[in-house]
Amino acid sequence: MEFLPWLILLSPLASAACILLFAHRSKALSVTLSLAAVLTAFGATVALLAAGSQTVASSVTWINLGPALHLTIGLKVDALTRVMLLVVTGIGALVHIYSTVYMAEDEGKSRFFGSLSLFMFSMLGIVLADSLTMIFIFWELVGVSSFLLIGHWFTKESAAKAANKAFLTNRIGDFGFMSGILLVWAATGAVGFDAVQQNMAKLTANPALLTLAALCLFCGAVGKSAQVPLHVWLPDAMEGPTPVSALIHAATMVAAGVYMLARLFFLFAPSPDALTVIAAIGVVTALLAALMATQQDDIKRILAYSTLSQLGFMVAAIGCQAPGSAMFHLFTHAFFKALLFLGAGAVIHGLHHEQNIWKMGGLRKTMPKTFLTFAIGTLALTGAPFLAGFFSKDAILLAAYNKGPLFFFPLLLSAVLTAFYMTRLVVVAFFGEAYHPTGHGHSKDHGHDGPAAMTVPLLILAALSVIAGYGFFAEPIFGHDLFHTAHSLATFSAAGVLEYVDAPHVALVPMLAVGAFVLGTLGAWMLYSGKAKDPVRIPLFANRFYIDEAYAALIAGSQEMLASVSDWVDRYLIDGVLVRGIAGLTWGTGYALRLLQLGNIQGYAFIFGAGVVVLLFLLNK
Amino acid sequence: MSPVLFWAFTLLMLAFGVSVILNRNPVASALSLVGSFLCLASLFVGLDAFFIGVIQVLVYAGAVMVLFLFIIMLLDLKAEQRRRFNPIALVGGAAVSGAFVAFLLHVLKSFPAGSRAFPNLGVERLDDVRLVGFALFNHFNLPFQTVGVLVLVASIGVVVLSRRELK
Amino acid sequence: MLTTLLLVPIVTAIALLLGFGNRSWAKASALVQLALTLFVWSGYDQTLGGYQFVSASEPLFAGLDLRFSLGVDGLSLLLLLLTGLVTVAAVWMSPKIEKRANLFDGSVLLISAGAAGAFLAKDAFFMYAFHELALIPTFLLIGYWGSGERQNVAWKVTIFLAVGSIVLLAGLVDLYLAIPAALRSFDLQKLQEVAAQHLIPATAQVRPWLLLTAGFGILISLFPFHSWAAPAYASAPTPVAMLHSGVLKKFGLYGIIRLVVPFLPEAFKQPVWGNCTAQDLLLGLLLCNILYIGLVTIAQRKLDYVIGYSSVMHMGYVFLGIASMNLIGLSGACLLMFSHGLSVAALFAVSGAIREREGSLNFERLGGAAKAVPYLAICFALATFASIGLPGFSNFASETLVFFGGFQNGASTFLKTATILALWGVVISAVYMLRAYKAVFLGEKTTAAAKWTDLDGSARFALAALPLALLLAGFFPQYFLGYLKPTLEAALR
Amino acid sequence: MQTLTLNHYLLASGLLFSLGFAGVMLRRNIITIFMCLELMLNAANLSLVAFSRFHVGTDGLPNYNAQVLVFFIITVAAAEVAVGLAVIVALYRARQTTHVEDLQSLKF
Amino acid sequence: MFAPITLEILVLVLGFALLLAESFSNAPSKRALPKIALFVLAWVFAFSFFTAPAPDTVEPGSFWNFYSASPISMMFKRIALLTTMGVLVMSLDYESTLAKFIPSSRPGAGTGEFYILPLFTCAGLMLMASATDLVMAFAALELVTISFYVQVAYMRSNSASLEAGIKYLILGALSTGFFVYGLTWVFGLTGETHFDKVALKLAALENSDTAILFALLLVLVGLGFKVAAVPFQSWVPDVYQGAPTPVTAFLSVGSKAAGFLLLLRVLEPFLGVSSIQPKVLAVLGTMAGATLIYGNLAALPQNNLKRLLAYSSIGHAGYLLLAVASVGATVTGFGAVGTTIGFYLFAYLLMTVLGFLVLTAVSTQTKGEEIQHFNGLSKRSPFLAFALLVAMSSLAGVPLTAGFYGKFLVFAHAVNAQLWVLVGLGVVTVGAGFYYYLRVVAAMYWYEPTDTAPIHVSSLSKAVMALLVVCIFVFGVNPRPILSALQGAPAKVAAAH
Repeated sequence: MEFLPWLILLSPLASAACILLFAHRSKALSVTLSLAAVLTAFGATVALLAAGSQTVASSVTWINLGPALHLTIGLKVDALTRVMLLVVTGIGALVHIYSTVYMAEDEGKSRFFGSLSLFMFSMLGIVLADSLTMIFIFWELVGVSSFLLIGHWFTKESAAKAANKAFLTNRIGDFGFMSGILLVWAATGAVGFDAVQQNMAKLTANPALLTLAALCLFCGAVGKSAQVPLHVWLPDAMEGPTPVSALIHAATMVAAGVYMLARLFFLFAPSPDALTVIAAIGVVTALLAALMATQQDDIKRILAYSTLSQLGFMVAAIGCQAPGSAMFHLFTHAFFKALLFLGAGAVIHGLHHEQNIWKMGGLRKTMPKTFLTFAIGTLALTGAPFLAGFFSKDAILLAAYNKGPLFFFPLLLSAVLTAFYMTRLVVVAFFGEAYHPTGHGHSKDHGHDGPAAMTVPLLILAALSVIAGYGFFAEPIFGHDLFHTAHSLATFSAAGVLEYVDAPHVALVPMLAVGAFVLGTLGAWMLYSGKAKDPVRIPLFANRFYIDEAYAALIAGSQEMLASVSDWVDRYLIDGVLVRGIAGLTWGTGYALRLLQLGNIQGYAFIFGAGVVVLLFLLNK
Repeated sequence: MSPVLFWAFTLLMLAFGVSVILNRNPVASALSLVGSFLCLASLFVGLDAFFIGVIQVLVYAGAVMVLFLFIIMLLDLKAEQRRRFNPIALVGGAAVSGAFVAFLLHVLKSFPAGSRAFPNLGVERLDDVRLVGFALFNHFNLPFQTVGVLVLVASIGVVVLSRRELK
Repeated sequence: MLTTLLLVPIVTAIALLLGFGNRSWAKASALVQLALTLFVWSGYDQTLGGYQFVSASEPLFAGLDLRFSLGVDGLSLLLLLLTGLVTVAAVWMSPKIEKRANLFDGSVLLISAGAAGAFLAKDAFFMYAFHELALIPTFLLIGYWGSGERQNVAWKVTIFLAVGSIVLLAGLVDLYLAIPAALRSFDLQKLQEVAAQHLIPATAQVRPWLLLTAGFGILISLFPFHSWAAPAYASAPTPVAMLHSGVLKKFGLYGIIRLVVPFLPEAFKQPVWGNCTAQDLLLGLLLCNILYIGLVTIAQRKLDYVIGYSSVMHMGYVFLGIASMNLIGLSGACLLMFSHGLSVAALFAVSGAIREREGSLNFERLGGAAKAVPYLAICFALATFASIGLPGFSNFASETLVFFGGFQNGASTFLKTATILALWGVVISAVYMLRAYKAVFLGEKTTAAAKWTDLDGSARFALAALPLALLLAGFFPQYFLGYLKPTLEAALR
Repeated sequence: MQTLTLNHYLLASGLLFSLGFAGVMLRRNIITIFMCLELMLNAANLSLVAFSRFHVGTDGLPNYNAQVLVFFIITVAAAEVAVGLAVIVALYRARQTTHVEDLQSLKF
Repeated sequence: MFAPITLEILVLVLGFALLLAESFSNAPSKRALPKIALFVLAWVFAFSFFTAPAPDTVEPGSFWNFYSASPISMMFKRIALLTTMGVLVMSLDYESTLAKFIPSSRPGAGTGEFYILPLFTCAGLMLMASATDLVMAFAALELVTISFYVQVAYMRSNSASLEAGIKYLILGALSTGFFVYGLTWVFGLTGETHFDKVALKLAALENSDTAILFALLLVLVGLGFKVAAVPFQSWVPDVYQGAPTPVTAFLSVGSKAAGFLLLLRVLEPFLGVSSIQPKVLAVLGTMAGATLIYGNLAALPQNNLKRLLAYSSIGHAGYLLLAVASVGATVTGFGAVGTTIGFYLFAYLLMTVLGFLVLTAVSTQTKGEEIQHFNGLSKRSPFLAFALLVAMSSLAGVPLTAGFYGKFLVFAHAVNAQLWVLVGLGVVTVGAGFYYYLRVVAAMYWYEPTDTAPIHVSSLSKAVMALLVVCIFVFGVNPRPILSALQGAPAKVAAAH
């Protein structure tokens, strides 16, 4: 039993190491290794699921400095872990398979699969982690693998930039995360989840410190899950190959923030202020991202903003004391968003790297399988009744409703917009006439469905997008308790124990949700059906509220300016005035002193005599 | 020694000293120097150091002065022509010398033994040459030998430095 | 054993300087040095701890316990390993020398020998003395084979370090004299025992503390004594930059842990200026190292300067570990010395290789090199990741320890604040290192870069050993910490 | 006039010494400078003899150690003058000058 | 076992013998003279390790009243002997230059005394090292001084040499005047000339502090001149530059060494007077600081190596004075100040002689003493360059060379005496020192030579250089032999604090 988690964790690492050290010259070998690793992990996950729902834990020492500090690399498998494990290995396996085709011609294929394995290792590490330090370790590592994968086509300036941006933005979040870990450790003396939970009394005794620590930890999630204000990296991350976007920037890595919040919910729960901030950030992200999505033309970017928006939902759910709902949405979202990205990848692949939806059109006919699956994914995302997204989004809206109208209505609006922009995408790209640069006729090769290795994953994911929301499918995976919490709110009892209470079920909420779906879908259909170019132009949304520009200005104005000032200070004040000044003063003194040496005997005699007199004076002072 | 004689010889000695400095002609300076040294020898005699006084006359007035004059003549040195004192050097030199004298006065003033008169000698007649000789050749033998070597070195030096090229 | 270890590079260097042999001698010497180091490492009994392989001469001064004595404990062993690894890489990564190659190789070996001697010495005096063995070779190497304003830089670094050493010497003597006369000794082992008795009154600790910190600080490029470092590394020939920044600079930190920490612990709590304690002073300076130098690094537009300044910046973290004055922080500091040494050496190795190919390290002239020189790119990437503290590399483990050290029970508010601010430095270092990496290896390929040839032959192994060692230590830090712990516990006793 | 004290002699000697010293600083002719140096040495001799007379020993004799020293000083001074004048002769042969301001080629 | 004074007698006899041999021989070359001298001096040096100690009781009239055979004296005698040998070796290399400036019909004529005079100087230095009496000190000092006058001005058709000679002569005589006047006062205050008796009398004197200080200062002037302490240093650069190079080396080492030993001997009685001790130390400290600054900083802009070494010699006097100024502090564990000074000077001997040997060899061939004449020396003559590199490193105080131990001990004493201002100045001047010493190294190793012909050096010089290099390193690691030779028995000077 205990070896299974280790097998899950280490098989991708072994694959990555082998590819880096030995196999990087052979593409086929690299692919095989990587695929074998991810399938092993998936198999082990299934085996773990089959083995029952008890908690499995095991650890090895990483750093042991006696009583002062003992850090372990420990694995813990509980209900929450199982959900994530299945999502990560399952979708991971599908994306691996899909990538064998998608990346077939790429010269950096070995590197790609190596990085993918590294990512699997890091992501699984987050999932399996049993302590703050360990989660942080893998937190950083997913950042690296994400960096490598976004920058896969590194000769493209934009890809290289996007990779750096993603990494740095995450680093800012990680700064907060690490600060939070330090605060928690300083207060409780522990970093293991269980140990911290046992010592929570020490933290709750100081509410201000608790809130500070919680918010610091939340920063990590803000970075990784691309919440406002650190959301800017995710759209740019679409520079990476599409399978990467599907796996990392839609289904798994970006969800890690939510997973972490859920995992550490015991730490957030006692701090209502922290929860409110979290909910607010989630709501703002959901709404802003949805607004931005409505005006994007790049198929992947639309999906990216959609991801942002959905992550906002999940974070908001945490803030609304519904971690179960957040996880539930994470679970369903992983399937349909992966599906959408892979579908978009199929489109891009079929259209020879065309990503502008206005240059697509009519794909419904040329790529039927892709269209079908994409449509299912869209419906699931937009919250069409009886598909996966409907159930999970409903749970979140319910939690927000209970939190207050300030949280509920923006989320509802976001739901409307979700339906709106997704329908816009489908209508423009898949319906209507095929785009031709000259305005008429069909291009010779206007898309086709990919080979089986591409379509089969799509079909599997489409099926999952339909059924993932139903209890018969989700409950065995979640386990009864966790699945149950999806429809409940968490409170912190007087005894200091986390409890889940069933949320008062308001019938209005699902009705409003359906209404939102209908409103958004119909609105978009009517607005965009048959249009060859965008009838609406809202520069504010199209330009993402100018946040990137503001950041660029901010960085130029603060960091770059500070850097130049520091450089100037270092060059001219410290090195120039201080160092060279002292050196010059010394040299100058020497130069002046040698002038005493006039070469004249009488002068020397005078110096001699004056010296005698001065010394006499000093002696008689 | 009677104070009168002391003051007379002292003032004369200092006057000759000033003359050494002020004379432009080296010959005159040299002769003034002899004068000064003769007065000095008298002061030595006044201090019951007869032998040293005699030596002073013999060595300085007799030998050293001749040497000086000889060289001056040999090199045919003229008086300094229009070579006035450099005013800066004058002021500086005077200031330094003046300060030195001032310090000296300060020292003398606070020197308790200085205001005492000379004690009387315990003997009637000083067998001064014998006593000096005894000290020199007996007790001070080693330094004396050393000074002998010194004189040898000096004579080698003089020979080396002033010999003419061997044609 | 240790004498042999020390003599191998010295004798080889002398042979080279006298005109015998060629570079393969230097390579052989470096390998033997590393092999002997590993042999000593394997022979060191970790369970026993303390100094082992000790050899000592008679006292060199009558009435003074000053001996030529060698010995290793866990800390020196780790740094010796660092020296061995970096020396091998440095010799192999040395550029092709046209003129007077033997002088070059001999001087490089002397630098390595100086560092090894400093870490091997079990006597404070010789620890100090061996460090300066590197001074003149560095002067010659930078001045003759350097790049850029090589002569100015050679002057600057030499005089800076000479002044630092002499301040250090004054501090050393002051510390020595602060010990009660009967117990005075230069023997580090005996000093350790003396220090444990805490015989120096708290107020008397401040002056030696200041002198030693300033002296070592100059050698370590502690703010504001840092201005020699970046230009020196930028101008120095590759192996010099590697050895100097990777190994030699660690001497100062090593010295602080050997002398300041055990002897002057009270000084950290003593006021030096108004209410400002020595610890506060050190924290202020190291924050300048981290944040201010970090910003300066961001402004650099040349690869060698970026690496050079980054090396200055990272010293701040080691100081932070030391300033926390607890086992966690010090363990982190020691491990970071090792990690930073390896990573910065690897960075300089690659940047030197690029300079050899391009002749310039200006960002404007570089770009997209990863296609042409993937091996160098990977090594540089690994070293970059290590240097910005990514998990898996031991830099991360050490920095984590340093941060935890800053938050341990009893840490002052300023220490905690400083730790958080230092944490921000991690972001800064990512900014400039990734920018540098992108500027050189990613993006559009420049025409020049397209013609470069990748590293090949045995140099690949020599270079790869550095990041691999980092990974090893990153995955299994406990193995190394086990060696360090007895030493540090003794220092903190 | 009061009785003569040690200070009288010391003052005379000191003044002579200062005179010589001033001469060294002021005169430009090397030969004259030498004369001034002789003045200084002789000033010291005067003090010595005075001290010799002042420190009468238990045997009632002046302290002859000082007079021996004076004897040495006179010898040394003579030797110095001899060597000095030899150098001056050599200098005059080489440079036709005995003035110090002509000797300024070595400086700074 | 020999009576210690045998050493001086042997040296003097050697001098006389060679003098006679020189006058009666018709050999055109005088090169045999220094070789014989070297051979004999080497034996004398060896004998110096087999001398009998001083008798316990000293009879009146015995030379032991003037003469000390303490370990430190013996060590300084050896320093004098070694320096002389080094100078003789240098003189051999210098012959061609020397002959050029001595007008004569035959080559080599007139050079004989150049090899013989150092022997008398050496005897003077050895006597000075043993002097325990003011009169003796004066006689030996003047023997040394007068022989130096002759040697400095030896190249009598070289105007620089003559100019240096005149300057040295006049200023030297001036300092002698002050010294003698000071001796007068010391005698006047105490009625004694032996240092020990002077010490006893001085300690018993009352109300005479001003006069004691006056006397001390006048003596200090004379000795300060010898050791090149500011403000009595002004002769040093000019004389060093103008004098024949071997003489410069001799002045730099021998004169300074004997001067410092005498300085310690003279100071001892005065420091015994507790009421003036702080003032004396303060003045010594001031002189040390001024000397450090002047010597080291004024050396920075020098381009002539000989002149540079002259300033450096002033600088080293500063470090030594720093040690002297620290004698007031209590026991340190670093040995006495006298030991420190002895070791420092021994190290200084090694490195300075080595430096001047190379300078002589190079300047004879390149016809110049500027630093630029050393450009690319490492290519022309790697061995010479390496030797000079070692000498310069040692002078700069790089560890593991003998010069470093000297600095280490000096700083140790200064720190112990809490002379922080001076330590601070020391830090600055060490930095400056690195600059100007390494300028020579930079010239040799960084720059290209204008002429690539190798520099010819006699095998004797080469052997001596190699020996000196080895010694610098050996004593740089293990100073024990020198230190124990200096400390051999509880030396009196060693107890100067």
